[in-house]
Amino acid sequence: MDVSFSYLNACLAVLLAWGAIGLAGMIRPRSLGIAARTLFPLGALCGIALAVLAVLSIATPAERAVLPLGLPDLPFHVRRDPLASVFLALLGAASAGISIFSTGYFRKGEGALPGLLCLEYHVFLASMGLVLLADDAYAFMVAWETMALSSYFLVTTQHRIPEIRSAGFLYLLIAHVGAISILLSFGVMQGGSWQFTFDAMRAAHLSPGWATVAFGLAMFGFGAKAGLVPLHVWLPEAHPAAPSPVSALMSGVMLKTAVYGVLRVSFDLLGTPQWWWGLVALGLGLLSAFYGVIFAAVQTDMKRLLAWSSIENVGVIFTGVGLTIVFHGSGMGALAALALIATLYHCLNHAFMKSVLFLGTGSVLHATGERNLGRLGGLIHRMPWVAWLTLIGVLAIAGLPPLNGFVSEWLLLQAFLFAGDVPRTFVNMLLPVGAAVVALCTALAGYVMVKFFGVIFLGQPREAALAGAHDAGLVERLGLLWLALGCVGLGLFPVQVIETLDVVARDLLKLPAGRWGGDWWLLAPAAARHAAYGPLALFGVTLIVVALAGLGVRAVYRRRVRRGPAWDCGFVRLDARMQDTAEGFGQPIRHVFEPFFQMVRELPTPFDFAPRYRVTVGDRLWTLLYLPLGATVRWTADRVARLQQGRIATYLLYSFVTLIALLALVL
Amino acid sequence: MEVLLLLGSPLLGALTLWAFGARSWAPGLNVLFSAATFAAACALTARVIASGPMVLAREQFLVDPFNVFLVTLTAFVGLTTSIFSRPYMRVEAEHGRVSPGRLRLYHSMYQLFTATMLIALTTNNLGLLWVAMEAATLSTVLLVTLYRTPASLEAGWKYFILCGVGIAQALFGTMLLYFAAERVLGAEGVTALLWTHLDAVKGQLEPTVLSLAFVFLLVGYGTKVGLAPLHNWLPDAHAEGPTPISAVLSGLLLNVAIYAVVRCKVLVEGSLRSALPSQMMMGFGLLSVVLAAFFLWRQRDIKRLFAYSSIEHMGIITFAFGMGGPVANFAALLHMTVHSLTKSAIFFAVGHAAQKAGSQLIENIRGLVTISPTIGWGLMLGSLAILGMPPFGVFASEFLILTTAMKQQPWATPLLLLALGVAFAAIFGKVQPMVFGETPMRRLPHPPALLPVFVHLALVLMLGLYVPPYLAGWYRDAARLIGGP
Amino acid sequence: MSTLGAITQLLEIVCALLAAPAFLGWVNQCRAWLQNKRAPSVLQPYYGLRKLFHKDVVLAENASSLFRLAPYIVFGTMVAAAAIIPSMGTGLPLSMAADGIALVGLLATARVFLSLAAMDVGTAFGTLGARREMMVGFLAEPALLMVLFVAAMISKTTSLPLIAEGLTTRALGLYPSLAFTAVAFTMVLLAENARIPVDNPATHLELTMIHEAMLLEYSGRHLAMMEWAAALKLFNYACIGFALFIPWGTSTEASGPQGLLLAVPVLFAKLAVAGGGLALIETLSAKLRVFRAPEFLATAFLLAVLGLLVHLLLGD
Amino acid sequence: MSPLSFDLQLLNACAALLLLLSFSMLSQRRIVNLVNLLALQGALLCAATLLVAWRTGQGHLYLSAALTLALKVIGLPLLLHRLIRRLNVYWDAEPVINTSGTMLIGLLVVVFSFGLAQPISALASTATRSTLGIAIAVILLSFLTMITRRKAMSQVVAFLSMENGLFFGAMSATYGMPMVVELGVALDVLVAMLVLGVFFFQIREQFDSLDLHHLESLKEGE
Repeated sequence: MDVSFSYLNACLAVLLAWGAIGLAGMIRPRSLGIAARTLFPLGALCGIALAVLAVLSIATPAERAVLPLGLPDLPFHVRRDPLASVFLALLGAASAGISIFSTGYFRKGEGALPGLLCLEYHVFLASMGLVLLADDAYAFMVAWETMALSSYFLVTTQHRIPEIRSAGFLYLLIAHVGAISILLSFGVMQGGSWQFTFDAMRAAHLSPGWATVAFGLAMFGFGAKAGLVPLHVWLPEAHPAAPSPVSALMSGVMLKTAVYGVLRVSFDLLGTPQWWWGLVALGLGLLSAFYGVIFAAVQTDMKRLLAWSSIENVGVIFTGVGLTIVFHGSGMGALAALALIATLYHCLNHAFMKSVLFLGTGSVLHATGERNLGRLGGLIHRMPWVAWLTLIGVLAIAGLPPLNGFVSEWLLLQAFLFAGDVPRTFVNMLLPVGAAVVALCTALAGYVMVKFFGVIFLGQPREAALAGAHDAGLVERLGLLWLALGCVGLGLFPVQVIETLDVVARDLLKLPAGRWGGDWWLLAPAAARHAAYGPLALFGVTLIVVALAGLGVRAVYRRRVRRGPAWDCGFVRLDARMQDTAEGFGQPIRHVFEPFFQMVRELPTPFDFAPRYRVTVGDRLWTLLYLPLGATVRWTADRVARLQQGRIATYLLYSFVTLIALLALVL
Repeated sequence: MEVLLLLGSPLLGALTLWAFGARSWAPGLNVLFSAATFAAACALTARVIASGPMVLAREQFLVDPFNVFLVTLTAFVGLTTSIFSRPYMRVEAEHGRVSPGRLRLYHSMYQLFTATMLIALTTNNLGLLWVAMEAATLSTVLLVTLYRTPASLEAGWKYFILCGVGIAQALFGTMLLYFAAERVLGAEGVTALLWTHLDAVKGQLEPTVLSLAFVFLLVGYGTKVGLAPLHNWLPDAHAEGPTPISAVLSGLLLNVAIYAVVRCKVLVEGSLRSALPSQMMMGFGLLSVVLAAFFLWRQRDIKRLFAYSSIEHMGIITFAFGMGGPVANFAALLHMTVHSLTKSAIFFAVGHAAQKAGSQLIENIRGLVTISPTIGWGLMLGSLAILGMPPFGVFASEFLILTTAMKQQPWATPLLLLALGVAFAAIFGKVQPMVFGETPMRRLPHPPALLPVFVHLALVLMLGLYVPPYLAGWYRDAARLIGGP
Repeated sequence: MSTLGAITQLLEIVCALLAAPAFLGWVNQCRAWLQNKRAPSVLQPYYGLRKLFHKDVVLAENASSLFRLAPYIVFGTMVAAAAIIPSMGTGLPLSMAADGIALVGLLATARVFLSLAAMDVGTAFGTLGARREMMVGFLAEPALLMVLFVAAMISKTTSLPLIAEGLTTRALGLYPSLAFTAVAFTMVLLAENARIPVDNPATHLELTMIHEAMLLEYSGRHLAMMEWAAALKLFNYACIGFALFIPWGTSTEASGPQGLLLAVPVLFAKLAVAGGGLALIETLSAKLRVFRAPEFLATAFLLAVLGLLVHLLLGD
Repeated sequence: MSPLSFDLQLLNACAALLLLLSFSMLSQRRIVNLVNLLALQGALLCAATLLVAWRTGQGHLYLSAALTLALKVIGLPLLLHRLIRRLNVYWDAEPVINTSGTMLIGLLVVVFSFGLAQPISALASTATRSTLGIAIAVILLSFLTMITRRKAMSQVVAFLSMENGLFFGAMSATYGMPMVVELGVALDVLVAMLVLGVFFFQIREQFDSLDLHHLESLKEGE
């Protein structure tokens, strides 16, 4: 192995450092001082280093190396190319913020030992990095499953709670089944060469049928990890169960590895994807986006709400992937690049915004010990830092300009809009409907986020205990700040980001090198005539107007500001319970999209002195798909168990019949 | 010389312990003999590394790449199990579950069992192989019934009868093989059962006879492997015996049986030049995997659970050997190694867990990680390893097997996917609450010595990330030897 | 950036700021006439604003700084939106920086801040209003986006001035897709600006109100900003409608200063007609139950998507 | 077809008798008789071995015959008789399938095994090759007997009868196995019997009976 400097080696060194930091935590596993206060900042430094390395290396050509690990004929191959660099940058930058936050977050006496947490956390990070760098099926699978395993242990940190255990179980089960599917996909792709390196897979020529099988298996496996509907059921369980920094990592970063996997398989390993695969990805993506967002709207648990929102965003990302495949398969290179850029951009965005939000909920959880939206409220007074930083994430994920969420949405809609020339009429008709669904989902995301922020931070505290809530500590704020700044930066300087992503897209889609058009401040995918977006200018104008208005009004009208009780509309007693609950806020969505939900209502009787209306919203897919599946397995198991009767004569009969049958077969 | 030491040490051990097995230092002696055996195995290995395969003692013994690592593995797991059994059996004796007399039987039979397995592995004579296999059954029957509970007697009886009958079929198969070989190798019958000679002339052996012989051999030794539907003795025997015995039964004896099947398969396939033996093995393998996965679902007894898991893994190995070819054979050999290491490690952890809980029922074992992190993590990691989670070695072999299957036998992969999924749900769904969660059990004052568990797991982990070159070389040579379509 | 462009830009902003309350007043006047009532003056909204600006602000005890900031943000976004809609001329320098999609995004920002501010005090009405506003928004926003999409597809650009230009230069004719979207747009306009049938700006009946419920806690200059912003919003929507469906008469780079001079009266004429039309619709229709509002908006959304499909099918 | 020599005729007669014995074991329900039949089977096996030894002049077959005599004609039956007396089990319960049904299946099994032996016999060079089919039939019939029995003791007897069949098969196909193997097998059988003896006492101690339905508690299905 060559040890001279290369970006690849440097990245590997960072991953190694993460591993070492994790192990260092086990030296004194009970010491919070070492594990949390010393090692996590180190991990954050590594994250920053990784992000810097990855960003610097994006435009450089691919590098590869072979590690002295792995199977005898299949040592670990690693390769860094532009696509990997993008995701490495995402991993490094997002994890840096999360690690800083974790420094202050983990406390004594919460579930597992700090040292163990430190180990699992850093192994999780390192394995995600290795997933991105792996260049053979074995290394990929090892990293992939290590990632699942370490995150499983992180999810079950508080394993004494039965719900968390079952969430972890469901998570690992679906992850494992998905992993087997990915593995089988690799089995197809190696194409009889018995070489499991990605190079061999690139060189293998598959018949269209086999290529489709490979894509289908990969889609299933990665979709299970990404939480695509209908494989999403684990996600709203597992993500909330984990400690908040881990939820942030899982939602913000881990889901993106699945996106990376799909991109890697369909564009790199399979060569040229067939266009109609894109429709599959597109359909699943749209379904997930829609399904995720309407379920997010009716959640009452803040972390669960965010988890459903992750499903939505993954759906949007897969919509982009689908578009890319459709365009690429139809030979429309420029549009494919645009769609791919939108996809990658949304991956980056979601990493930052979702991390901010999850970390924000983590701070709230710490301050109040409460995850239920129905018991929160008014925290903006107690926790201004967390509230305002979270607000940035909220606005970003709702897709509002000038923050980052809007940029990727804008790019995606542009890709949809210019799709009119796909040489297939049917697809042409279908795509606008897709754009409509994306638009609907974005609007619904706004709804969800207003609910999220409004119920937690605004209004009056719904419980007396909230008065004692305290703001997040300094390091936690720092972590949040880092990520929120990421949201702002990605929102205000899209051109710089996109120029880099363009390199990646061209590399991945094998398009001729070219330059991204437009000025440094103006985002214009095709030509400024068609569409352009300059967030800096827009933001600047708005800011100036706001400032002018504010200053002007203050300068001219110097009337007093008095404080008084809120107007009670003639009611005598206006208390916090009269505010909308989370259930109440979700009511319109429940009403409009009723067929999608499985609702159990608990109506109070008129004679109840403390009436409480309760509604639980269940996932119809769970009852329609998973419960029957479980029942079938149980039914089969019961039937199979009858074979084992306990009677020795029966067993002998089995042997006898087997013997006779085989002999008859041979004769 | 090394072979003599290898076989002599456990035989001598059996005799010695028959005499002194009830003494307080007998467990130590047991460890000592196992260590001597292991040392001999190491020496043998060193010699094979230095000078290659060899045939010894008037061609009655054979050491080639296929069995040398199995010998070392057997000796190694034998040693670690004896280390584990020392504190384990002491606690059992304290609880009054075994009398000193039975401890004598236990120690002596333990050594004898090791000896028979080693003979079965090293012998070149297919007849002796049969004799050793039968002897292995007999020596373990009494170990299975060590506790003399009704359930253990029942298990022992089923074990005895089913394996006895099964292995009788194998004898008939061996006889048919001899019959076919005699026609080629001459009537004197001195060499006609020697595997090396048979292998040399396998192309001339009569296909009709060999195909019949293979059916008998497969059904016979397959019973010992635990292939469905011949597996019925296995869960009972594994669950009711003392845990160290479960560990060696699952980890070693099944390997030896599958070794016997594969040795025979090589000859038959060479003669038949058809895919019939392969197809039979694949069929048995798949059936075992699928049935075992569903059986796992209903288990309430922890040792039974892992016994069924052994059936599942034997099914995978058989399936892989059935597919044949360098990759699948390689994977199957690797799987044999890692399965035996992992499964014995699990049984060690399970043994301690059941001892602490005072019950083998899964519902009575809760929150192990709270009362003893080592047992809890040992069981958790072991289960994850056996379920094929990387970076453990089981994953490495399953990786190769599944990818090969996807290419060569795509029809089988949906079944494998189903079975692995169901098995994962079943085992992990039961292990998780045992390891995690609240517990009614008291926290242990002292951490139990679980060195063997973690040594095994470390080895399995290593095999997932790095296979030593000479080991890989043996696997490759053996895979070539086993051949396949 | 040409001088003419800069002048147009400034003129548009100033015009919007000044004319928006008047437009609101005009609509109210028309409605009163149509309902056989004595009409208030067109200038009534100005009086209202002036009065409000001169009053003390009474803040709820619970109000946070978000509550005080929101009026300015809402106002600012509305002004920014006005700056990118080609109400008079198409040579707007700022419209380079924000196209139709960004416009929808701006409007959404305003809505989100309005709703958040409404939730801030924590009264039953505020949250109720916020919830209903978001309910209206989540359907109106994609519908508006789809309307823009149709126009964008026809003229192959999402930039509003270019759309307007493109549509001006096209031959006059019947465009079924535009007809669909025009209906959809009108419905969105009604819903978004809290007009009948979705909301009634004239009442404070808690069972039905949306927009007013959110403003319940505002007073003094904050309320003034909010009211002004609401007027701006109506004005903006009207101008979007003009740009998309009756773009004739707006000045272009080519038409020079004369064009701009001509464009001002044309705009006022359009506004006068549109205000009358709006008042007519409001008079003729009845207020819907709040829970029927989603159906109303879903129809709008559907119509917009249909327009899109019709465009793709017929290719016009 | 030339008439067979006398010794071969004798041998064939032995084989036929063996088959008959297997059938009678299949139908026999008295355990004492079953053991006697087993001893008789052993004796016939011994006689057949002697015949072959005499005919082929192979020394080790004499030894094999002696082993059979010692172990299967005298040793094991004696042991079993003692056990029967000690454990007081004389009758097996009603068989799982009724006797005529079992016989019918047995008949089918015999036809099947003759068919099975056909290709092998055609290849064999030994004079005794025609009896191979009978050996297979004995093995399978003993198997069937084991399946249909409900008492541990009768199962064991059937198991031993299966061993006899194996030996007979080995002899008729190849004039016996190599000496090492035969010795090993004999040792195994002996040990197996000892183990079984121990077993019987343990089972009886636990269950007060050798009835197999006590041994049906370890199972999966309900």
